[in-house]
Amino acid sequence: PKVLADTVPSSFGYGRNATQAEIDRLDIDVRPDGKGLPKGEGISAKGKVIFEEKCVACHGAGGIGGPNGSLVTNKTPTDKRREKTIGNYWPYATTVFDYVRRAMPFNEPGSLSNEEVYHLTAYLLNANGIIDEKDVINAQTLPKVEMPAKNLFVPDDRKGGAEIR
Amino acid sequence: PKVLADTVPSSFGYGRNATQAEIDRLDIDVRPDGKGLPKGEGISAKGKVIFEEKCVACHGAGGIGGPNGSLVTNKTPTDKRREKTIGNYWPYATTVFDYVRRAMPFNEPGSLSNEEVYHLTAYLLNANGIIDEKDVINAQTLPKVEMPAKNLFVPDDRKGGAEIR
Amino acid sequence: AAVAIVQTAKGQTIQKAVPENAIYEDPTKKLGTLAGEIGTRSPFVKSVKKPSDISSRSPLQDFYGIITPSDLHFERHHAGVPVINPNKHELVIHGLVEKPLVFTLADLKRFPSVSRIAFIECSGNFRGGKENLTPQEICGLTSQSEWTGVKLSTLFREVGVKPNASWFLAEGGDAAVMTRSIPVKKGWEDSIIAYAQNGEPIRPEQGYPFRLFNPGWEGNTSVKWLRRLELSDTPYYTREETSKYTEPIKDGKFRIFSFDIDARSIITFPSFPQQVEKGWIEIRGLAWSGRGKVVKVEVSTDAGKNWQIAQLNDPILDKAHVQFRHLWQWKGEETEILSRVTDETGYTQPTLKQLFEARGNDGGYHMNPITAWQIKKDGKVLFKPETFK
Amino acid sequence: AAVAIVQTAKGQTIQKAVPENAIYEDPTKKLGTLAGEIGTRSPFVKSVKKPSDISSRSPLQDFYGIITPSDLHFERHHAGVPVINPNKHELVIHGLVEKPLVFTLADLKRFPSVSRIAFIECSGNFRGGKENLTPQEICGLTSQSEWTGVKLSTLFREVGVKPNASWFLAEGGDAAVMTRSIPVKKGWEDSIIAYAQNGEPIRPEQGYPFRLFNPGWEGNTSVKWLRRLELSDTPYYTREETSKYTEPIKDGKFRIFSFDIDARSIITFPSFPQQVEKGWIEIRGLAWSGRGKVVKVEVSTDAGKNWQIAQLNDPILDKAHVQFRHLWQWKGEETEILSRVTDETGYTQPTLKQLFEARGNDGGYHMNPITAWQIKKDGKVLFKPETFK
Ligand code: HEC
Ligand code: HEC
Ligand SMILES: [Ca+2]
Ligand SMILES: [Ca+2]
Ligand SMILES: [Ca+2]
Ligand SMILES: [Ca+2]
Ligand SMILES: [Ca+2]
Ligand SMILES: [Ca+2]
Ligand SMILES: [Co+2]
Ligand SMILES: [Co+2]
Repeated sequence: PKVLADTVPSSFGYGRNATQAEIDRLDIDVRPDGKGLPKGEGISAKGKVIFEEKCVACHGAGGIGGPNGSLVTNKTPTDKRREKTIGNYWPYATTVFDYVRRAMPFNEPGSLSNEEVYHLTAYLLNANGIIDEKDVINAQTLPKVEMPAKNLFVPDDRKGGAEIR
Repeated sequence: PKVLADTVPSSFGYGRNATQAEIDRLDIDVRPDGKGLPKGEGISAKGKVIFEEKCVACHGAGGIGGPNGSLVTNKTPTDKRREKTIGNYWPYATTVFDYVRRAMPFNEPGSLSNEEVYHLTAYLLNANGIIDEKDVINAQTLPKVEMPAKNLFVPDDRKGGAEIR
Repeated sequence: AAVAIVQTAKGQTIQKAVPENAIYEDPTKKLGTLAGEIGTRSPFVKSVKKPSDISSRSPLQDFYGIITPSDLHFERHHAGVPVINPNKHELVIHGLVEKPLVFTLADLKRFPSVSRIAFIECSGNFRGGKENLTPQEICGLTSQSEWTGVKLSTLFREVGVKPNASWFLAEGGDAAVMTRSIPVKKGWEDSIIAYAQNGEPIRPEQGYPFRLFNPGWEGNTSVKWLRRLELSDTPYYTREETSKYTEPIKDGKFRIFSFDIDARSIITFPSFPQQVEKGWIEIRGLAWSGRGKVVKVEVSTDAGKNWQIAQLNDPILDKAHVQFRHLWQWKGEETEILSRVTDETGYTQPTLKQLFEARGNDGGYHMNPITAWQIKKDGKVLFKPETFK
Repeated sequence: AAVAIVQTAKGQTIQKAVPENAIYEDPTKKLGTLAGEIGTRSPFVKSVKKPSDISSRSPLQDFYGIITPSDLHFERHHAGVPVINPNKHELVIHGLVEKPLVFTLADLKRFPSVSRIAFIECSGNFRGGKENLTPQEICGLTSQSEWTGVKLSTLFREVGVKPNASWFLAEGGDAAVMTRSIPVKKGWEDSIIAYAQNGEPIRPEQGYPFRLFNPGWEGNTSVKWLRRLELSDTPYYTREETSKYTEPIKDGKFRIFSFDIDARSIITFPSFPQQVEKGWIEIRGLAWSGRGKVVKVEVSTDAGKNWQIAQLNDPILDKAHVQFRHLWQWKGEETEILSRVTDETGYTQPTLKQLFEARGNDGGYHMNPITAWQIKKDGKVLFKPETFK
């Protein structure tokens, strides 16, 4: 009997088209350039109130020293190894919004409104000494916030081979 | 640093010596030449009694037609495919002793005495028309019983390659 | 099933119990179960073996890849699965040896070890005769694991097998005290005393704490719950190698000591009771040979008129299930799809008709023919029963 | 545990309940449990993962071969294991693509599939500092499975990834809605959307119903419970790739997007808390590299002065755990035993000291140094903690 060969198709046609509405429902990420930030805005003072209600038990008073890690850089460090925080380790401010909205509070993830997340972001940036108390955080201002840790990171230079990196 | 090579030992020395007593406790097999047969003997009449008490529920009256298969060749076969039994399919009589002792009765395996197994073996051989009613079955006589199926079997002649066997 | 409420070691974490109907609503808004000691299986996964009184068949149609999940490995035993205390179970090797020895499980593990991924198939692994059969029902008495143990040759050296030893009896510690006679040659070649399966101790159904494993040979020879090996100069003609595991060939004769598993393949997707849709279908299946490596699998999508070479997924191992795959564009026509394997000895899986021509048509053990699936116009897939006798 | 009383389908079989202390007396005299739908694990086997609040470590010292039993696969998650209904869970691919598409689990399974045996290791997989550590505690955040799924490149073609797409965001459907940015190049190379593990559907702890799998890369990038891929021309700098999974190197700098798992090996036997006896010991362990195949493992039994080539057990697969073995005759001297692997790029596993020289000694992710076991005169085996900072 002869041997034949089927060709591999350029498209299989499985799956269905994604509508813009269903993409929008899932597309909650925020990029450093601000793409993905929703409408709304926040200020530190309001963020502080929310933080004290919903976050302080796990992250400590003023965001320092809670059982689940500090979020705010301790200005009077003890001699133990300095904790990595938003103030000294996060390269982009947009990540604060993105992460808090998707994952916090740990025991009630996804429960915060966009407005609440803006307030909390403003609070955490202010508590870390990055923005002023009065600064309004929104889709325009957040990507412009310059983070202290912006230039801390370098791309991976390991590449296999004999050299140890 | 240099590369060395350990040699593989001729003996690792793990395990312990088996004593003859512990080998004897486990060594229950019986070979076609009679090696392994214990002392004792049996006759068909006594085997029949034991069979009717301990075996008949599973293997049928007279060893024919029970829910777990016939042991005795049906001399008045119906037109359905002939069952394989001790009388028409087993090449060595020693296997009857060996198997019944190790595995039967199914719900109480290992419960029969050597004497009982000799009786049952005599019974099954007689019921299959292979030995006479009065024949005594023991370590000397059992290996000498000629089975109808003795020359039924041929060694495997398959050996891979293109030919279908 | 309601979500389990789990607390951390420090008692920190709080998962509220939720009403049954809310469970799957939005997992992104509910803290999940914290890390545990033993992983779980999704309650949505319902794959099980198909038990009879004497065996239990692996759901081949549900498998992915070449590893059989250990708890879905087929079962075949002659007096059930014994409960064995590994601290009371030993292996005795005696008979035609210089030095009869007893090994505990711990002893066996100290010897140089070896692992190999290989199948075990029961030589009685064929069912046919009707259209509504699944791969599990047709040939679910084959499974594959990564087996780890000590080579039997290592133990042969340790006890000093005598030159006149040509066979050995392998005996299990189950209620059938199962026995098979094995040529000593196999033991020198590649038999293993296996104590592990897919990374963990062998499962009770597969011979815990250890079993004989004869790669490529009919499963019954790989005696489970092994307790004794006796070296001998003759086979024992046990019940399992005379009354059972012998098969009719022509001229009223029967084959005895037929060990090798003939090469075989089966399409597991699509298969009954699945239903296919028009368009591209990846035909998938398993192929294996007890005589070595699979070298080729061919697939026909036109009832055997034309054959195409299927893709084999690495790794392609000796005496092991291999996955094959073949892309096919189904346009809605009624047809039959089949696969056939060729192994490294040059043996090509025959049709049932060819097997009958060679052996007579009484069936029996070692029936590993080509099996076909009928594709109906509406996409229904049915087994193609072939008539004999 | 009392032996279960089981009856056959036909109600034939009778297993009498026996008093607890009689259970293991003589399994040859008691009919065993009949064939079932799901296999069991011996009650004498007690191997478990070691959970913390955030992870659960595989008991490497208990493993045989290269397959990790699926329920002992390590766990690492950031908001627990979600309960996902596969009928409500879909994968959306959008962003810089010609045609945004949504795939159900059934859709994904229709595409051409691929299986590969490969490890996943968490880049945070190193603990040291004290003598009484087991392999599980030192580096139990690595496990290996046979993963089956669809190549991401197949889906990339299906949606039409645009030429300017250089990264994609992978997002999970767990309560952390976990995200990582991955170079599109990896997706074209060898990423898989995996829906099966060791022959069965992926376990909930490993991402049921499907996950991203990036062979050879730090585990966190292989996003579980995958729900969305967004193609982009920039990375997203998510929390998991900035605040976490970045590590200090010299000059106050930190590495970001450090994906490859450096080659590593560990001796799993003998290891703490085992005790060895004088005589022949088969030293056993696992070796792997995220950059390709293992080409060599060396073992030293004299604290690193001399090295010998260890045996590698087939199959030796790309980006996969490989078993190594080395026979050693221990005469009772106090010593240290170590292993080091070399991969196909020529990278040889360094000492902790060498790593510190190269990176500074702040520790962090991607610490895959040589680890040594001390053998004491009485046969006790202790981890050798190395001092830093
Ligand atoms: C019940 C405990 C709990 C509560 C309440 C909580 N968090 Fe957290 N938070 C955690 C845990 C645990 C983590 C680490 C999660 C992980 O495993 O990745 C975390 C991580 C974070 C991080 C990232 C820290 C870093 O350095 O990477 C931020 C930011 C954060 N939380 C903000 C908040 C805010 C804002 C709130 C309140 C709205 C909040 N958290 C409430 C437990 C909590
Ligand atoms: C409770 C049911 C039961 C009882 C009682 C029983 N048997 Fe069996 N017997 C079986 C089963 C089931 C098998 C097949 C076992 C297997 O799976 O291999 C069998 C197989 C046999 C065979 C092998 C048949 C063959 O063709 O291979 C012999 C011989 C036998 N029994 C003899 C006996 C004798 C003698 C007794 C009484 C002392 C006995 N049996 C009592 C169920 C029973
Ligand atoms: Ca987006
Ligand atoms: Ca922190
Ligand atoms: Ca004997
Ligand atoms: Ca019969
Ligand atoms: Ca089995
Ligand atoms: Ca994992
Ligand atoms: Co056979
Ligand atoms: Co990294």
